[in-house]
Amino acid sequence: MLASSSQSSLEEPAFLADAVSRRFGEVQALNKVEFSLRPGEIHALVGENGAGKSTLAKIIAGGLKPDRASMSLFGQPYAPESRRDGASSGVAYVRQQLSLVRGLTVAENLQLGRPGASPVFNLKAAIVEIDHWCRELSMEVPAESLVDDLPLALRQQAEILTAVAWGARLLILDEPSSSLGPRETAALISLCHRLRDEGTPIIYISHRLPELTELADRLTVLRQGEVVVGGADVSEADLHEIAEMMVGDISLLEVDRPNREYGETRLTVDSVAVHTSRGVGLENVSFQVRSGEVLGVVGVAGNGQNTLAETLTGQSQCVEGQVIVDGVEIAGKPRDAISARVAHLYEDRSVGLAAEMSVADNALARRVRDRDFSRYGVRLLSRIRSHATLLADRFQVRPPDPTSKAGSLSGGNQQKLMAARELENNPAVLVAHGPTKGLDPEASKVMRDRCFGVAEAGGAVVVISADLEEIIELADRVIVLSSGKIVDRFDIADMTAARLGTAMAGLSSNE
Amino acid sequence: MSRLAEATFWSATFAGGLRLATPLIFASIGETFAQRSGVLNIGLEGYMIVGALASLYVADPTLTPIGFVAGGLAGLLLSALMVLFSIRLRANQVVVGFGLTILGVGITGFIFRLTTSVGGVDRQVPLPGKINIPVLSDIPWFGRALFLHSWYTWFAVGLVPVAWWISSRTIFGLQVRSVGEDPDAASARGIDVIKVRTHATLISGLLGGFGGAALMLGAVGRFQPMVTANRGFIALIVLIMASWKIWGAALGAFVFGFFEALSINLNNVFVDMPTELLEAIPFVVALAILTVGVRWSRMPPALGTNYEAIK
Amino acid sequence: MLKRFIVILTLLTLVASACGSDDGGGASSSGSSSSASEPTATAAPATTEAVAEEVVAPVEDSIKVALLLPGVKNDNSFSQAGYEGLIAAAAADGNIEYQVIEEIVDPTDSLPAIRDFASQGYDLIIGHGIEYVDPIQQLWAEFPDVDFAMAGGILIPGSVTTPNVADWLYNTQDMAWPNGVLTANALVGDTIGIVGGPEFDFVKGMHQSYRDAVLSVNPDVEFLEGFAGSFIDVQRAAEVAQQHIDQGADLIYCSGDGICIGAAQAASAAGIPIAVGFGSQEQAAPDAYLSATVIRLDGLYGTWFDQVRDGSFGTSEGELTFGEEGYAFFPSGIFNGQVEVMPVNMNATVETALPLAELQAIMDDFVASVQNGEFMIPFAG
Amino acid sequence: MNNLERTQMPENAAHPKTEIEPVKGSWRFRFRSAVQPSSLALGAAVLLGGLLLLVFGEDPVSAYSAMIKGSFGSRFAIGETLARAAPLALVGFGAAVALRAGLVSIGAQGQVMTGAIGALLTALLFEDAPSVIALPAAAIGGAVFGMAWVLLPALLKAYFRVNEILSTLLFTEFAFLLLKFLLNDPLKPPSAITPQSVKFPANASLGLIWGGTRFHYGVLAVPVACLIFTWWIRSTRGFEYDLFGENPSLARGLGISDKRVIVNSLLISGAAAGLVGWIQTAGLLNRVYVQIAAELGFFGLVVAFLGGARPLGVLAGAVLFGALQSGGLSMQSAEGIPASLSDIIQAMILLGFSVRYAPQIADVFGRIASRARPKGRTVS
Repeated sequence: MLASSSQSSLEEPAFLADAVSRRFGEVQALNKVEFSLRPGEIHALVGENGAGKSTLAKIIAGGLKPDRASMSLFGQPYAPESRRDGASSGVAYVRQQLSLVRGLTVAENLQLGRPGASPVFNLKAAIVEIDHWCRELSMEVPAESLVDDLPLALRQQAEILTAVAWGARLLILDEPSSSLGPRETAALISLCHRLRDEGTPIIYISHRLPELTELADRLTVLRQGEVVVGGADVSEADLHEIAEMMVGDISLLEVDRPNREYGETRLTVDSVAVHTSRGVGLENVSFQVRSGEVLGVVGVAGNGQNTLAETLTGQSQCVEGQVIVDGVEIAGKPRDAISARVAHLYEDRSVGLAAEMSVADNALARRVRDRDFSRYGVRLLSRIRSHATLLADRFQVRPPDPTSKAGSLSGGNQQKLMAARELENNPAVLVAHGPTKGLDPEASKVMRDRCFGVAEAGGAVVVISADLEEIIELADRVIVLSSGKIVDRFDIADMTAARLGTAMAGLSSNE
Repeated sequence: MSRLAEATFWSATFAGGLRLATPLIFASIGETFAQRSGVLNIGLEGYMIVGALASLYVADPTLTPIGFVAGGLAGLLLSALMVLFSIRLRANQVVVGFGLTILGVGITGFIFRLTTSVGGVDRQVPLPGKINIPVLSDIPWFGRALFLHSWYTWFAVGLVPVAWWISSRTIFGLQVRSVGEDPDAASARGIDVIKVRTHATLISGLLGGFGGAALMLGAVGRFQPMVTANRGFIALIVLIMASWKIWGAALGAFVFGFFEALSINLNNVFVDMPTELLEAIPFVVALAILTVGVRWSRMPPALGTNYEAIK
Repeated sequence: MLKRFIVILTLLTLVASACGSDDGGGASSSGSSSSASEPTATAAPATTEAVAEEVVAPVEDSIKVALLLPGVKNDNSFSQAGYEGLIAAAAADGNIEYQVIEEIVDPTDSLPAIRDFASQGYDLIIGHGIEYVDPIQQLWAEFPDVDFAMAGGILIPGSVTTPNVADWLYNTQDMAWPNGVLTANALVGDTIGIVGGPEFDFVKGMHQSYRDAVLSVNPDVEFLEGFAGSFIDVQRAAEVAQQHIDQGADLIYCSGDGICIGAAQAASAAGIPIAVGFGSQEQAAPDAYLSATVIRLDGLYGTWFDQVRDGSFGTSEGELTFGEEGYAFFPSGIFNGQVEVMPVNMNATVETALPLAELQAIMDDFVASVQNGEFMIPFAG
Repeated sequence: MNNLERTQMPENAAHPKTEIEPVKGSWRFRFRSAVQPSSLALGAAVLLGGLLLLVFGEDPVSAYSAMIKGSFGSRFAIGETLARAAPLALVGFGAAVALRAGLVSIGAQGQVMTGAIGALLTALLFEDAPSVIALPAAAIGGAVFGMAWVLLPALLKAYFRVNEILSTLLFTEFAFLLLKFLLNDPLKPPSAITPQSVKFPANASLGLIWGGTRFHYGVLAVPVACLIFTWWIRSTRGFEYDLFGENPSLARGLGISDKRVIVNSLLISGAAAGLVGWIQTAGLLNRVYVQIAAELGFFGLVVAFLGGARPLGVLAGAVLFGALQSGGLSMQSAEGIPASLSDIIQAMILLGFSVRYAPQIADVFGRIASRARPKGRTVS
């Protein structure tokens, strides 16, 4: 355990939170978290997905109310009622999902919703102000461009600029670098330093440890809603130890792993490059998955996982390379993937299911043209219903009422329903994207068993997940994805929490 | 053919275009506000016709501005129903828009019927005199055509920069555009989406009413059922051509007016050409602009969607 | 609670209105004139047996008449002519019960409306407009006891008149020619702007007659012509007139309808005279309006009332007869007083080539020459 | 409701906040939530209309009784209501197919016009052919011309993302101008002086089912279309289109081509509107007039919305508006109440329904239909 920074500062903390707790249903997202921020420091908040970082950030920004907390801001008691309330107290929260209105220019966004702005929008003054801050912070944000037309890094700068210009006394940056390249990240870091030097303390939320060494002054590690490292000095910390702390002590031995024989290669991904306008593309990605094998794809969300899933299921087209399933190329056509029996558990159930349609319709969506369920192009409703009932029984979907709307099922049952649709005919390849995301332990177990089941039946399974526990439990091998590239790959037996954490945090690269 | 070479032909066509565009300018600018806030306001024709009737019935021959204001208020009143049904109660915008058009046409027809009698003297206002801009209207060839118009036209033309200013140089204008672009982001920035949409829709009602009033008081002078002759729908088309820009809407309205005037005059040039062909010109232009301009045309992404504030 | 109350109330209203239908129906027809004045003369005696039955049948002399108008009854124009004709004829008759239905333009609506009247026991149904020809052609056989009067059936191929269908048509040339004579004499300058509604053949025909008339007086006149595209787009009609004025028109002739109001005002603003095809525009432009033609239908309607009473409807003598079945056709023109040239507006202040009184004298002479057969207004085709 | 709400969404729209409705519930609950608001809407509109009548010195009771008599009070009235409901239902079915796929076409108005032109031209082409050939040929002609009129907007939508609401509005204007042109000259009988076409050839005309009414054989297209629409909803392809309307991303993931869905569903809606042009010409009017489309296209779309884009819902909506229109007309002819007042009442009913419309109503009808099994008594 690292030495917690108990040395009391002479300065009054810029922000102090004491015993912050918040519960979401069953999950204790934050448990008596303490957090302090000194004036003029960058305080990194790290932890794996679901550790409670964003929850804490939202509470500080006023967007979420804690169950219990006592907070103070610059010495004053602080209990914001809303984001707006927080903003007027000087707390600016810059999210991953930016809050700039994309159809307006930067200058317009600067003034939109600005507390105390005059009702007249003075474009010149806004441009001058933006130029001022650009000079001050060494940014190059074009004031009169539509936000939509700006690259992501500039959008982020624009958002930070807006926050600073609005008079933020405290800045929260939530995973600001997750979709930035190295150059943009460097620019961001120097921007943060400048802000700090101007006297604006920053809470910086990130997975990426290497940048923290350059960036942050102190760091706090959260795990499962609790502080495991509180305010350690970054210069003194061992980052590898930190990485391990983030992941926590996972016992690999506890996993009861069925012994499987691997068969021939069923899925080949050969130096694939994909460009996409939505999110991160892929570059030179190659791997193979054999029959009976489970490949885990890990990485911080937003590093090309979506694109990978779409490429494997034929929804994205490769610019280079090819995806081959059982000798057949999936050339960017979903139909190819379906006929090659590639199954897809969507990451987002609202995409993977038609919520307004019935359970029966959802269960059959993949096989709608199947001769068994239609005659002369007419769907045989009773057969479709009994098919759904059968599947619901097999996959334990509750309630097993084929006529109720899919959207009316609980999250776990929706997931089971999606699995039922995708897995019913022993797929050749299963692309499982976050298969247990947001599920309770019992439902999670069912889903994991399903994935194993596919492997046992001779299928090749690709599990894409940010949940390390899940990866450890499921995968035989792991590849680590960062910015659309494979940065590390190893057998599960070689995996240590440190190695995984390190790879994910982008600390080292074996390739 | 020789007519085409005459300057008066073109100056008269220009002037006519501006006159015909006057009601359209009001209506399409108002609709720009509504649509940029995400409200697809098909009831524009309804706003215009109630505006036309109210302006005539309130107008005192000596004080037509009062009638003009009354026209605007009548449009505003009808648009309040759009606010109630579509924005507050979240009913389908297209259905409510049609409903309001039918309602507007019905109400005006009904009131007109009740208040007029055969053989009696109909309500009528004299058309306004032309405002002469001293030096400019004396310019040979074009002066008379371009600078000799009623105050309604001047008002419409003068409204354009004002509306542009409001739309792009006031916080309200920014708010309107932001809630049509991305209501969630706008809401995150502390904008009350419902309120802004309400205001934008009421503006479209007011300006739609003004459009009807300008048509009635500025060009027609006496009411007839359906007197607006689908100009509300034309204003909708103008807006597409304009890519939801204020200046574009004004320009689009003028283009429509110009081609309408041109088709009137070309009738004397190409005597044998069917008028329908000439009448189709502005619509063909609109389709061409719509198709070519779709690349850089930016439709408000939230147009036509209803918004429900989340607590 | 309140909700339930409203629902119940509504249902009650519906039920009540469904039950109480019969008493509500016939009683309140809008303009029944119940004056008991004696009909001036019993019309021509019955000639055929079939007709004789009908004469015996009526309990009283009162007849029910329905009039369908394509526009509103105060449109200052065609529809108003029909309405005024009915009012005047009914007042003269003294024993007519009538119902008027306006704005029936849509052919989907006109047939059921006519049928509605026929089955309600109306004796005479007048379709004041060419749009009613087809429905009447479809219905007359089904309602042999009802008499139908249509307008312009002669222009629709295949139309017939029968013992219960008569046809009426006004001569467009009679509507246009007098204005041509008048304005040719009043014109100061050499250009006349013509404003029309939709570019229909009968509108174009009127314009041709008008031009012919003007040229017969003054062969040097030039014309500008434009159309509003419909009978409702007043703004565009005004613009057409304005365009003509801007391009040098010295006088405006508007063949149309209510749309002429805009043209009249434009002429007035420009200080040039205007003459109108249908109905007066004196109110719109007291200083510029010269004259108009109107249709006077009371005489025709009076004839029909009498024919309905004595059973000679549809077959009465003295009318043109077409084809094998016999065509009961009533042309309207200046010759029979059904097209009337309105007196020249003596209050006009615009400049005219001849003084207003002189123009009036010319028109009087012209009308007299048509009525006594000296001059036959040519058909413009 | 959510489904339809989403159809309003432009491609890249922000997440709409849709109303959360209870999915499950007892029959009683469904009945309450569906019938009560709609009867309230109807009731409120009727009361307001009655008030308006009273204020202007008309007798609401006799006015409404005339309305009811004119819509259901006699054989003729019923035939009339059905003949008016038929085109609305047909347009509604077509619009519903597009709506279910997430597309709002308001161009049915223009497609009815071109459909009428197409039917007439085809019928003229087959003037000498036997009815067996001429009649279906005219129907096909109508449908093809209706489809032709939506083809370009559909392609523009599929390939260039040109908003279909606006492009179809433009095409309606074009159709109107084309119609005016054709009726003023090429298609006009030589002697006619107002725009109208020559008579529809008798060999391709649709006769009357009930003599003395206007209940013509063209109305039979509605049950046929209803069956086809029901089949469509039941069919595998219809399912794919629904899926696209409901969840485009999933549909793409399952290999459903968005271009094909967009073009085909708009073509189907165009064909339905074109058929309306055909039945109005061949069955009802026997000629093409400038007002041939009246406001069928717009009301048809409204009916599709109100009917929740489901067969029985669309049918119910069409009958409601058919009854309102024929009843409104007899309110005029029997009581001398101006057409505009019946417009006002129609508009108020429309607004009332717009708030809480459709899917629930259709649900209830569906449920009633499935529950009303014959139990030894005849159901009229």
